[in-house]
Amino acid sequence: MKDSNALVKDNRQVAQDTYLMTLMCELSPFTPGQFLMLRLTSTCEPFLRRPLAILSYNEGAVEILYKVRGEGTSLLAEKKKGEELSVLGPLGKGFSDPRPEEEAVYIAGGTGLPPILAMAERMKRGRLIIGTYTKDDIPLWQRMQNIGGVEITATTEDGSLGIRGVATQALDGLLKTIQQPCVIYACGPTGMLKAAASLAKDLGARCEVSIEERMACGFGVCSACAVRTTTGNQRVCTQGPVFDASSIEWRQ
Amino acid sequence: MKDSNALVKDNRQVAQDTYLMTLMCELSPFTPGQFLMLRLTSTCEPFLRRPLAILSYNEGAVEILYKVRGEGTSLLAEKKKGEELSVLGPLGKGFSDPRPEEEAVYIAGGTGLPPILAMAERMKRGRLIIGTYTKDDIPLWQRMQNIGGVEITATTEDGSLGIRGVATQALDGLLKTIQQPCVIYACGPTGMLKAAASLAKDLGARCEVSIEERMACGFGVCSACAVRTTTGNQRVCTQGPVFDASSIEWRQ
Amino acid sequence: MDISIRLAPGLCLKNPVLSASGTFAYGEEFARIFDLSLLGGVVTKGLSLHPKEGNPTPRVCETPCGMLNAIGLENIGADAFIAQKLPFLGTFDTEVIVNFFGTGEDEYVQMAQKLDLDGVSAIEMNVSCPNIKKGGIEFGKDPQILNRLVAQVRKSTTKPLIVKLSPMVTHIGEMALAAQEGGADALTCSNTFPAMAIDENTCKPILGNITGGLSGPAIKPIALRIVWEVSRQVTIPVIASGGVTSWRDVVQFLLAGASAVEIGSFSLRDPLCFGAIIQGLIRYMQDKGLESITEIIGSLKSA
Amino acid sequence: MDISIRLAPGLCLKNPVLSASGTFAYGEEFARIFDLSLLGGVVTKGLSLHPKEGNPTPRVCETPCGMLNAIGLENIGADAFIAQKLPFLGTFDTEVIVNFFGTGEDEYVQMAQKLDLDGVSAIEMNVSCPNIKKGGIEFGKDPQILNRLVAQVRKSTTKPLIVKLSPMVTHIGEMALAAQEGGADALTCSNTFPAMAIDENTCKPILGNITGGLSGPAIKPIALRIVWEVSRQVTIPVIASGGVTSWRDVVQFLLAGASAVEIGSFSLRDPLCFGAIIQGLIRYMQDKGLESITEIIGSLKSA
Ligand SMILES: Cc1cc2nc3c(=O)[nH]c(=O)nc-3n(C[C@H](O)[C@H](O)[C@H](O)COP(=O)(O)OP(=O)(O)OC[C@H]3O[C@@H](n4cnc5c(N)ncnc54)[C@H](O)[C@@H]3O)c2cc1C
Ligand SMILES: Cc1cc2nc3c(=O)[nH]c(=O)nc-3n(C[C@H](O)[C@H](O)[C@H](O)COP(=O)(O)OP(=O)(O)OC[C@H]3O[C@@H](n4cnc5c(N)ncnc54)[C@H](O)[C@@H]3O)c2cc1C
Ligand SMILES: Cc1cc2nc3c(=O)[nH]c(=O)nc-3n(C[C@H](O)[C@H](O)[C@H](O)COP(=O)(O)O)c2cc1C
Ligand SMILES: Cc1cc2nc3c(=O)[nH]c(=O)nc-3n(C[C@H](O)[C@H](O)[C@H](O)COP(=O)(O)O)c2cc1C
Ligand code: FES
Ligand code: FES
Repeated sequence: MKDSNALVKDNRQVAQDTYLMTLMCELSPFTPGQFLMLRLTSTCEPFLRRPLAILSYNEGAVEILYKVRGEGTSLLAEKKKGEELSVLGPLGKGFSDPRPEEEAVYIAGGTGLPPILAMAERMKRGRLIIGTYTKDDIPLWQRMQNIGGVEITATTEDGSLGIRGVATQALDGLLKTIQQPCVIYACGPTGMLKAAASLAKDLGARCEVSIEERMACGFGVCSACAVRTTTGNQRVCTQGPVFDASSIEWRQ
Repeated sequence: MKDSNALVKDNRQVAQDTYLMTLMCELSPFTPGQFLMLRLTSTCEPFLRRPLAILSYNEGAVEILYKVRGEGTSLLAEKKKGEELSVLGPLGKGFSDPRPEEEAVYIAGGTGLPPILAMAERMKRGRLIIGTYTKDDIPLWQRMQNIGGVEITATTEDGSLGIRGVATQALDGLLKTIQQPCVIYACGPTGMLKAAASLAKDLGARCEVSIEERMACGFGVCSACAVRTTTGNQRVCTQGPVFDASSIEWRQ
Repeated sequence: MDISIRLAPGLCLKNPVLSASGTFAYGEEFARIFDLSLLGGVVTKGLSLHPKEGNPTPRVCETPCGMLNAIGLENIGADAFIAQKLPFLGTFDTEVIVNFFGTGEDEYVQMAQKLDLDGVSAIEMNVSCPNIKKGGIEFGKDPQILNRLVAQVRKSTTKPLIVKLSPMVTHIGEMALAAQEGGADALTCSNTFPAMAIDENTCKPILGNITGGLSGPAIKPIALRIVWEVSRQVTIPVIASGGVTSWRDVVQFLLAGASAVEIGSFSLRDPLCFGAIIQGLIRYMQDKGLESITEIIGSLKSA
Repeated sequence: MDISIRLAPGLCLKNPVLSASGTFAYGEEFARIFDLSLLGGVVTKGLSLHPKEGNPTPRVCETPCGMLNAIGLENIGADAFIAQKLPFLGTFDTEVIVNFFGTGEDEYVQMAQKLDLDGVSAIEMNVSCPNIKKGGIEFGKDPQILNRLVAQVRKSTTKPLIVKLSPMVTHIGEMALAAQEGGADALTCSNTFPAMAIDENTCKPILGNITGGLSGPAIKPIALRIVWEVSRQVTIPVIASGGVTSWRDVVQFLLAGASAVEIGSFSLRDPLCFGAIIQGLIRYMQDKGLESITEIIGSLKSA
């Protein structure tokens, strides 16, 4: 972890409310699933940094892919080339590599795509399911197609692209077709993670989930980001955000 | 008074810590001494607007001349062409014109220059004294020379330009040389205004001073900007900032 | 859609958005930039029996997401208000809520009597003032003193009586109940927080009065908690005050239990905010399919 | 130039800048990014006799120039701290101040006894916790209860005892005196302000715990007033806590009467702030030609 000044190199809309930003800064090597804490202004408003997953890092250029939700991400979307941001990271624990004998299945819902795509781009093998509400919500569609060795399936709830329905239905179908041992990598809404965890359990497959929780510090000092696990509370920011799905005690 | 969106057209340094900004917005005609309240950000930080005198207004272009003092003026100095600001104004009461028989004497200290220069540029007659600590603190020196009909005197405390000393010493000297009735227009530190008022009184000359006070609203509703006068408290923002010097009850 | 709200017998606001005391003077300046009739009501600058000069300057200063003020309750006095300002306010189709204070029980009572006039819709008592007889402790800081004061004022007026509480107390619920039992028709929660600012260069306080009251968005989270706590303890309506800047804030305060909302400091920064906030509130109700604003009030769901 | 400050017999800080409880965990994470020896002292997360799980999430939320937290005092418990964390903190050349709390007088006393150890420089009592025996009223909200609690703890330890006050009380000076008379060596002014946040879309509180504590720059003006008020009433040193973000804030708190300053929320945003703040303070003293930090403390001039 390091606190660096990053320069915005590029910031462009790539889907409905979704932007891809390239920042120039020196990071240590990252594992997909790891994230950054971004400080958006030099005044104290907004006060907290925002956690965003690392999509890629290459020769001083880090990519983040984010959806505009509130004040922070709106400010981020307004940043122009040449503006400065402070960046803390890489933070947290990322995904573990699939074992040689395992088929990798990646599943992303909504804003869960960045760490999943990072993982698929790193491994260059396996199958990726991306689920959104509609076609316009899917960013970087062409780029996904271009990952050699990864088969892409889209699901949309309105049926405007790929399979009509939710991503976990497609996951269920896909898993039935795979003969060898699987490892599932999931990031997205809690309901999706829970469903993926349950499918994996039924199948006896490994499943790693990347969990989102409100954070204040992102480096383990404030206890904001607790998640209940079979071994008690863990910190999403340092002991996660990636957890073995079987260790999570899902809420409700 | 109107709340308008203004676009920054130009923003450049013109002296030590001092900037000239041109904003594009529609204002009603102004009287020198009147001011604007500028909102610097779209977030609530900094919270209050900042009062700045109108230097000029011409066909949708308004000029302000400001010195960087704290957070607000620092933010202002960082604004780039094309950025937006919200502008409330013109506010307050400006200087009254000199009577035909009166010789106009303008005196400005430090950041008091904008309303004084605006007045000199409007009247195009009289004599202007600008006092600063050193030569590098004087903005728009060439522009002042170019006002036809106005004689310019500079005083600097370190003697690096014009007369060594403070502006009111020069005023004293100047007044002694003028035979006809005078009206003095003053803006600057309280000590300077008080001294100018006292010289005017001795001479039986009219003197109008533009007073600075911390403001919150700038349009008369919060009572922040009280100044003691012979007729009780007055509001600098609506009943001033220009007052007849003889009505002010100077502090200390 | 019905966005009107009844605060007391004879006091019905056409919408829940009010100005706040001390940031709206007596309405004349704002009337030059928008039609005051769009407001649920106007709350005037706090008045006393005699004109008051207020504190030495500087009287305001900026703080992170907020401001301090130590105006010192400067006002033109009740008589001048009644003669010069009240008739003008009467020309608008809005409720006129007159804020007032006193330095002793007597002055509060006399003010209430004086303001028992046509054209005054309600009176709002500011109790964040020191009780000189009781050695300077604020009326708003002791439940017994407050209860007694409210009861005296209640007897002295036929107008709806709103009591504006001081927030900086150990048990705000006790103060609220004391005011309710004294006969208040509604409560305003709440006034500014005692605070201060220092200039590290001059090594002096920034305000002429040394301390001042903190207001603005900075205090909104505390004001929201106070409204939520108080509205669950009293049966009378609560008016929120503290840091409102948007229709979102208005909805949040209504959810917490407020029946109306005052906008103070933010209207110094953005004098045209009132109309936009009322429009935003209407749009919110349309989006949520709500028929009446009363459906929002106190309807906070559990976490 | 001397920037060290003596807070109590046996407690001397090399400089007046401390971490705050709950924003520094037990020091390990920060130790990875800077040398803790540069700090005047480390204040640990609040500890209890047994480990505590804390509140449901969300536990934090952002507010204008500040944040709310409702962590619910999650901690690893005294034994685990002593075994696993204290030895590590002992490897730095800085004072180790252990923050703790209890749900009853017994637990406070037992904690004080347990922490009477080598390697603990001082203990900081958090009294913003409900006293279950007294029907849930916070220890920090009643001067008698506070005085008794402090006196009990005082008897149970040989360590310097710092009492951290709750700010949301009617008479903070009374609370401060109650703690001093109970035997506190120093006071921390103060903890967070009870507050809340609501999501107007879901109509629910944002925090799992409904309410939380407000901290950050938003509260600085109130904290500054509290430090000023308290330090003029007590004879023991005051440690400031609330909204510090810069060396300017540190100087302002010292001028108001604080002897040291804790930096909490801002270090979540800017974990490397400590060094810069200490450097800024040194530069300020050079510019003003000051020899000793004690020349600043309480030296506020009149307005
Ligand atoms: C480890 C981690 C990695 C993330 N990676 C990405 C990413 O790559 N791309 C992306 O678009 N988003 C990502 N998020 C979510 C992102 O952090 C939030 O969308 C963002 O903080 C919202 O900020 P805001 O100011 O726009 O919204 P706010 O106005 O603060 O809140 C809007 C909504 O966003 C959600 N939110 C707010 N703060 C957080 C938070 N700290 N963590 C999670 N959710 C929050 C809440 O549901 C809230 O209702 C990640 C979150 C975590 C914890
Ligand atoms: C009617 C009027 C017209 C003005 N015109 C000009 C102008 O044309 N050019 C110019 O450079 N300055 C002008 N000023 C002063 C200018 O408003 C302040 O310098 C500015 O507000 C400081 O803001 P800041 O955030 O940079 O400083 P802050 O950090 O807020 O404060 C820095 C210092 O500036 C002074 N200051 C702060 N706020 C005010 C205020 N509202 N009024 C007066 N002084 C303040 C204080 O002495 C303070 O110590 C004018 C002031 C008034 C009242
Ligand atoms: C400049 C100023 C003057 C005020 N004067 C009064 C007053 O005279 N009487 C009163 O009851 N409250 C007064 N207040 C408090 C406001 O009415 C309001 O309760 C407080 O500012 C919190 O709301 P806000 O955050 O929306 O400003 C004043 C506030 C400000 C900022
Ligand atoms: C996330 C968080 C956790 C906290 N935990 C504790 C705690 O365990 N014990 C305590 O006495 N104070 C706790 N506090 C209060 C801080 O120590 C500090 O007094 C307060 O936040 C005000 O200072 P600040 O504005 O610098 O953060 C906590 C604050 C935060 C933000
Ligand atoms: S966000 Fe602070 S501990 Fe995880
Ligand atoms: S600044 Fe508000 S009345 Fe003058």
